[in-house]
Amino acid sequence: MELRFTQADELFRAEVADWLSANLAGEFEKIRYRGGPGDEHHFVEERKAWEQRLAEGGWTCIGWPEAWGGRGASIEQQVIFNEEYARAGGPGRVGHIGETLTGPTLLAFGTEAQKSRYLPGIRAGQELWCQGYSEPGAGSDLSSVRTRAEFDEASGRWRINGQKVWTSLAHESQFVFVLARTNPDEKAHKGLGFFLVPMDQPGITIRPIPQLTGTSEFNEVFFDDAYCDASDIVGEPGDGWKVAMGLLGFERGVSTLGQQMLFQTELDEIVRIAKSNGAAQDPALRQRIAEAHIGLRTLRYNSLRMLSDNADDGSLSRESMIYKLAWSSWHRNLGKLAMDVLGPEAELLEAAPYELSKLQSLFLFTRADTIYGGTNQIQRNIIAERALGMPREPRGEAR
Amino acid sequence: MELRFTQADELFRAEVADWLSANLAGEFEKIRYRGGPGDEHHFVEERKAWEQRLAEGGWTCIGWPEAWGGRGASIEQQVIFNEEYARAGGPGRVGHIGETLTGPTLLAFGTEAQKSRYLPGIRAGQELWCQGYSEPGAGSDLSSVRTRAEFDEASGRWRINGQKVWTSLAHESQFVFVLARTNPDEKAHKGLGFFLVPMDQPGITIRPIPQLTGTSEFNEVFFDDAYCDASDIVGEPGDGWKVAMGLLGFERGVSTLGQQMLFQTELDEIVRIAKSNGAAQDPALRQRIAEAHIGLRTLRYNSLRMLSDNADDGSLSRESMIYKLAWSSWHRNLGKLAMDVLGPEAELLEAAPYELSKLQSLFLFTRADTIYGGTNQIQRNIIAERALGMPREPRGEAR
Amino acid sequence: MNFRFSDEQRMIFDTASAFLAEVSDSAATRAAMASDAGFNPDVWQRLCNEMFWQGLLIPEDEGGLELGHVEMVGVLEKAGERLFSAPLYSTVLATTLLLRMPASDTRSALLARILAGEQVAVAHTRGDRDWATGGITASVTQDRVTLKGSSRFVSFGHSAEVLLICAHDNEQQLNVYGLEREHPGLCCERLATMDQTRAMAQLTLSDVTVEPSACLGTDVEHVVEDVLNVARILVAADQVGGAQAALDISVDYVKERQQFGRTIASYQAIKHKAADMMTKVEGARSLLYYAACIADEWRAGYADSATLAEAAAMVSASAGEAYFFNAGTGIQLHGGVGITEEYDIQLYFKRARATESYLGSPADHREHIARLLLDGD
Amino acid sequence: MNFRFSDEQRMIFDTASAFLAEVSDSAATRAAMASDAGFNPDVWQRLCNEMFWQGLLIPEDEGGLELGHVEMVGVLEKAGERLFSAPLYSTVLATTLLLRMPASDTRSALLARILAGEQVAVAHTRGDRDWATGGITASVTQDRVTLKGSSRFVSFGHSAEVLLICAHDNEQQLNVYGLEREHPGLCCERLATMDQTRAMAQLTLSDVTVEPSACLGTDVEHVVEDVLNVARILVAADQVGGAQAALDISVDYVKERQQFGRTIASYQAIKHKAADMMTKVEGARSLLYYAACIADEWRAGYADSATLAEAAAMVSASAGEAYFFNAGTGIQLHGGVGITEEYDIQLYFKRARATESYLGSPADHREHIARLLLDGD
Repeated sequence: MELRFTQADELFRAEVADWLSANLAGEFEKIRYRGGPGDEHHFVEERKAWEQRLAEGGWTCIGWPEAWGGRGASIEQQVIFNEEYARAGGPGRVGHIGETLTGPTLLAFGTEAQKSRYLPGIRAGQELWCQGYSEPGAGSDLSSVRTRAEFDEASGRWRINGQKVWTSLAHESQFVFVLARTNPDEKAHKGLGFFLVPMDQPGITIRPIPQLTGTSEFNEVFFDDAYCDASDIVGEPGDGWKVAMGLLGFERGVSTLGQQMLFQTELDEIVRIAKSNGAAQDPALRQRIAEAHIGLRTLRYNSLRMLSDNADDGSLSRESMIYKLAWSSWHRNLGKLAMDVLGPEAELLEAAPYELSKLQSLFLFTRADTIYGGTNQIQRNIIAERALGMPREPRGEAR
Repeated sequence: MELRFTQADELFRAEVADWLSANLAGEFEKIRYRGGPGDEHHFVEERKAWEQRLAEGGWTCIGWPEAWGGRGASIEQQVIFNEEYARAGGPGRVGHIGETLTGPTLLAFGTEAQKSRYLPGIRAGQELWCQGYSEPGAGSDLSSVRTRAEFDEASGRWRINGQKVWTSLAHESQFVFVLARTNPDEKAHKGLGFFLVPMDQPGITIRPIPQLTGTSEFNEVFFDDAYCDASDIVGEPGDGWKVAMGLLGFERGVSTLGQQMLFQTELDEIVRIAKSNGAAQDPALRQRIAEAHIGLRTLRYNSLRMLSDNADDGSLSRESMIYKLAWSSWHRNLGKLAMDVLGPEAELLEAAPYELSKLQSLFLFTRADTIYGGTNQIQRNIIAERALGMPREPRGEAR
Repeated sequence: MNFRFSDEQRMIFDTASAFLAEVSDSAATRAAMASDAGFNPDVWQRLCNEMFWQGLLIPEDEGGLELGHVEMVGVLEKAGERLFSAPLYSTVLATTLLLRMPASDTRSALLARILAGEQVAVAHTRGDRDWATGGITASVTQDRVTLKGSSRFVSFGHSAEVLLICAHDNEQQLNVYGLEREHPGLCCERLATMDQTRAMAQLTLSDVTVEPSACLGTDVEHVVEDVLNVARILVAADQVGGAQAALDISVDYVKERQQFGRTIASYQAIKHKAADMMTKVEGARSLLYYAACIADEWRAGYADSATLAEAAAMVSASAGEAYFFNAGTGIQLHGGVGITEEYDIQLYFKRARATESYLGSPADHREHIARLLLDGD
Repeated sequence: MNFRFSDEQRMIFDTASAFLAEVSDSAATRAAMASDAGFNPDVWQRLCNEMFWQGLLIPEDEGGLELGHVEMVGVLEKAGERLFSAPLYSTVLATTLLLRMPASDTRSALLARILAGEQVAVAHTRGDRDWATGGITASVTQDRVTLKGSSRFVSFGHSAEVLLICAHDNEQQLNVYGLEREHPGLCCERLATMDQTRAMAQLTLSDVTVEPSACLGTDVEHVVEDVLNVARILVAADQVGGAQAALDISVDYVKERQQFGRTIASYQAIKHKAADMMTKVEGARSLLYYAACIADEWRAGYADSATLAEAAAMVSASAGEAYFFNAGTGIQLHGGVGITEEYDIQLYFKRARATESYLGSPADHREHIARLLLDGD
């Protein structure tokens, strides 16, 4: 058990920091600290350009094997990259779904042809991806997929019909991965397929979802006779659930460290305000600010445990299972803390009619943190059932 | 909506206060403030004598009809009596189960013969009662009764076999009321009977349950061929559930006001210590002490709503349904607050080997408050199902 | 002792519910939010004509109904349930303040204008963390008074015909002055706020000169404090109503919603959250009715300022937290749709946050109680 | 960077688990509780002979194992899981203090006695709300030192062969003196405490006279502060272990228990409580391992006192609350039997309460963090 990084790792850190300092400047200065959760709709064009700059420098997909353009970076190096990226104020990545979800999925389950077709575009920051998982009314029940994929013998392609929801960056993406039912006679986890679908086609319609923030980070995506090639299914028809579950596993990774650096920026801002507006003298707020600090450090060392453990074997460790519940609850509390530190000022918008301040946006948007990606209730079920071996929830027995 | 009492009520208050001041003195001085929850095993003989003194003064069963020796006191008068009793430091009542449970049950469901046999003894403070509801392993599931009652043709009496648990004051009581299964072929709420059983017989064995406090307020009661007369069943065989549920309704009553006066005494003591040991300067403890104060006042006005509403009709109002959950959670928090106000001193016992201070006893015993009489989990079920109309919990569907 | 509404009171509240159901449904609320003034003037006029709530507290000899705070609180609770967006609270606050000023022709004239449906608002605070009175000063000379400064978070100050200005004079005494909105040098602007259902304004006074007769009361710091404690109770009524509605709409939603093959209302995690919400709101409601009784006792001279302040602090802490808890938990029970603009739960959530920090935070209110309990001899 | 135990460390902890399972089951704990000394001397001797935990932190050149705080914390975590009732923590605390004193023959002799299985305890506090060092004064003259005063909550002070006394001298400097238990004028009495698994003593010194050579270190206030921060981390290890055990035994219980025809482990209300317990303990554990690393860095001179203090405050707040939450919730999950003497969950509950207020409350620790964050320039 060792907290400090090796000298080689520290050299790597310096390299990352130098590159970022040289490149996240000039035209990119204005997108520093932008485009994070709740802010995804801002500076999209600039962030696409930035994605390509990153790619030119060899800083996309650094964890991928060198054969596919990555650096085969160690966990430590990936941690360092994410930390330095966040420390430098690196903007929210528009390519993160491709890099952290599609890529690892294809590396694990894809054919060589799929890898050759899709990995280079992701690696180059040229082809962006969005996800088609949740469906309206299904909420946290990922398996209740009603979107259908049928093999169209005439065209030799898959035809997809249905609707997905909570899709970020749908307008900006070239591709969407879609979980769809290939066998309409099978239910729940069975009879699903995992498809790679181009967005730019007549069969796909995108409708933004207006949110409580007045913005629309999320979209509904409608599939009305949308198509993808016969080869654009990952695995076989029926393998969809296995592929999707593998993909969910990739979500718990090194990006948590970068996320925490953003959280630290938010907490620092709250501390700064507290010191300037008198909230720092309020004993109840002092306790809560200290609690936020302790909580964030808890997340950090929890992640370090998680990453060190993951190096060991593939299974989810206990500290991984609690992570979503822990960070989302922490972040939601931070949003409330921000408001309480601001006091009456918390109500004042940046501008009429409804331009939120960064902290207001944090406050409102963090209410989504405990919902998307599995609500806190679902997370607790998962912890109880998988980590503690308690009985599964009965299905379909309500009265 | 009127907070203040009428002049007539205030005269009644003065009468109560005067009587208590004159009588709760001398030989009874030492039992003031004693015998409450967690302290039931202390001064039992003295408290029995006190019960009879109360009866002589006409201060037992004041809410009963005059025909049965009560005063037919109004809700307001009962509130006043309970408040003044608590204010005077009136000891925990050994007769409370007879007065508040057995009595009202017989008045509602009993035969004239049963009333004549049992009510006078309760009213006189001569015959004490305990309850036989919970069974080992059944917990909050009152209906899973395994104790059996068979009519013994030979003796013409009911023969009872089984085991009850969590029975307070079993050693001191002359009678126990017992929920037992009269029809072994029926399950859950069906086939139950409600019996009035004398304790002093060979078929009954009492075993105290040692608790975390080092004391034993609760007992197990074993029935091995215990008997009661043919006439000692309330209602018919099969009516047991109806009678028992009616009885549970009687528990939510004016005694809550007296209970709150005891709570106030506890809170006052905590405030006194905080002011003397520096805890009053601790901002976090200030918040919690204030919260305790607000919470207790909430209980008070909640009870006043409850009592005023109950005067209206017999059904349980919304504020009644939350009361158990609210007071037990509040009281449990008070126990922890007491310890935190004491700081390190909280650890020091009154005496070796294990004599707890009053506040330590509060701290430990309040952990039972959220369990007995329906755990907080059961209370939340009840609120959700009965007050909010949400679906009932599935039974017996675990895997 | 009787802690229950009379039949007459129940009737008032039923009528209130029916009226609000008609004029303040979701669409009406959203229309009011989107409007410049933050309310629908037609609805306000109907309220004044048909419901006469603006006259509820005003004595009969001034032309009002002379009802009590219990009735007022019950009406505001119903308004809170409906996210009612109108200058009702602001006008009641102004009325309460006016009624504590010495009787005068100016006062009677203002009360008459309120009864006629005009709006009056109160500017009493700079609007910083401690919500203390201040922000405006009065230079008083023999023949005129010059008012200077600014006040924030003036409820419906932008649409009020008359502003009651609390200002400290040369001797640090707090006085109250009545100003017409068009008074030269007075600027009333609506603030852009996160909660759009309770419009707030900023007042700026640059060398406003008024006659001494504009003064409605002098040296009234303690009176204003009492009135602000009544205000806290009025806000708590809104919070209790909102907390109830947040519970109700969330329970309705989860009863409809299916997941994993069951209505999600059948999950214990959901049921227990709902039970906790109900426990919070019923607790706050019990304190609210107590506080309303105390406000009536205070008005009648039976309860002192300290009792009023204690009641206000208790119910503000309790109702503020109950509302925020219920609205926040309500979003969680709604799941994904809870954060969409389409559903109303987020509107309750924003109103909960706004009211929770208005006139002091729950922690501030608890500290008030702590001072009473712990800082004596 | 590698935040994972080595195979060697895992082996140490597995051995610890096995040993503790043998010597510290429920019956052994209850026997220790009921004994005058609060522990079983035979078990202590076995521990010293077979496990050698008393020498774990002692440098090799003094005859110890020279392992780190990570190993020590891991062992204490296992001890906490088992409610281990023995002078382990007290001896480790004394060792840590001794190792920060200047090297001397006296020090080496004491370390040797510890290695041989003798107990040494530290008296550092009056034991009032703020847990500041103090309570004993030292009048220092050329040829002798007179110690006076008392110290409470001295862990296993009644059974220690040697007491390390922290005393302020005439110049308000804090010095450390080593005293034999039999020293005239020194009285060590066990305190009767609510938690009976971690025995505590009161020391009273009435004009105890010692040679100047009994002084192990002078002007060591800052050293003692550092050592107490290490102590907080050691206690947190016990708390994390206890919190884990409270979770484990409660989950085992609810899996067995049937109610309303189902195992109660199948109820979401129960499952979610258990999930919250796990979330608490895993969070505290993450901070614990960080703090253990920092203690090693501090020992090696890489981390300063402020970093150590911050780590100690964070993990104390977190582990203290996690243990209390888990033990309290564990009682609730046990239902009625949770409050009986028969089940162990109540023993964890009492130990949780005792450790939560030992060396500062969670609120105190948070205030320490708040000072770091908020009170700078």
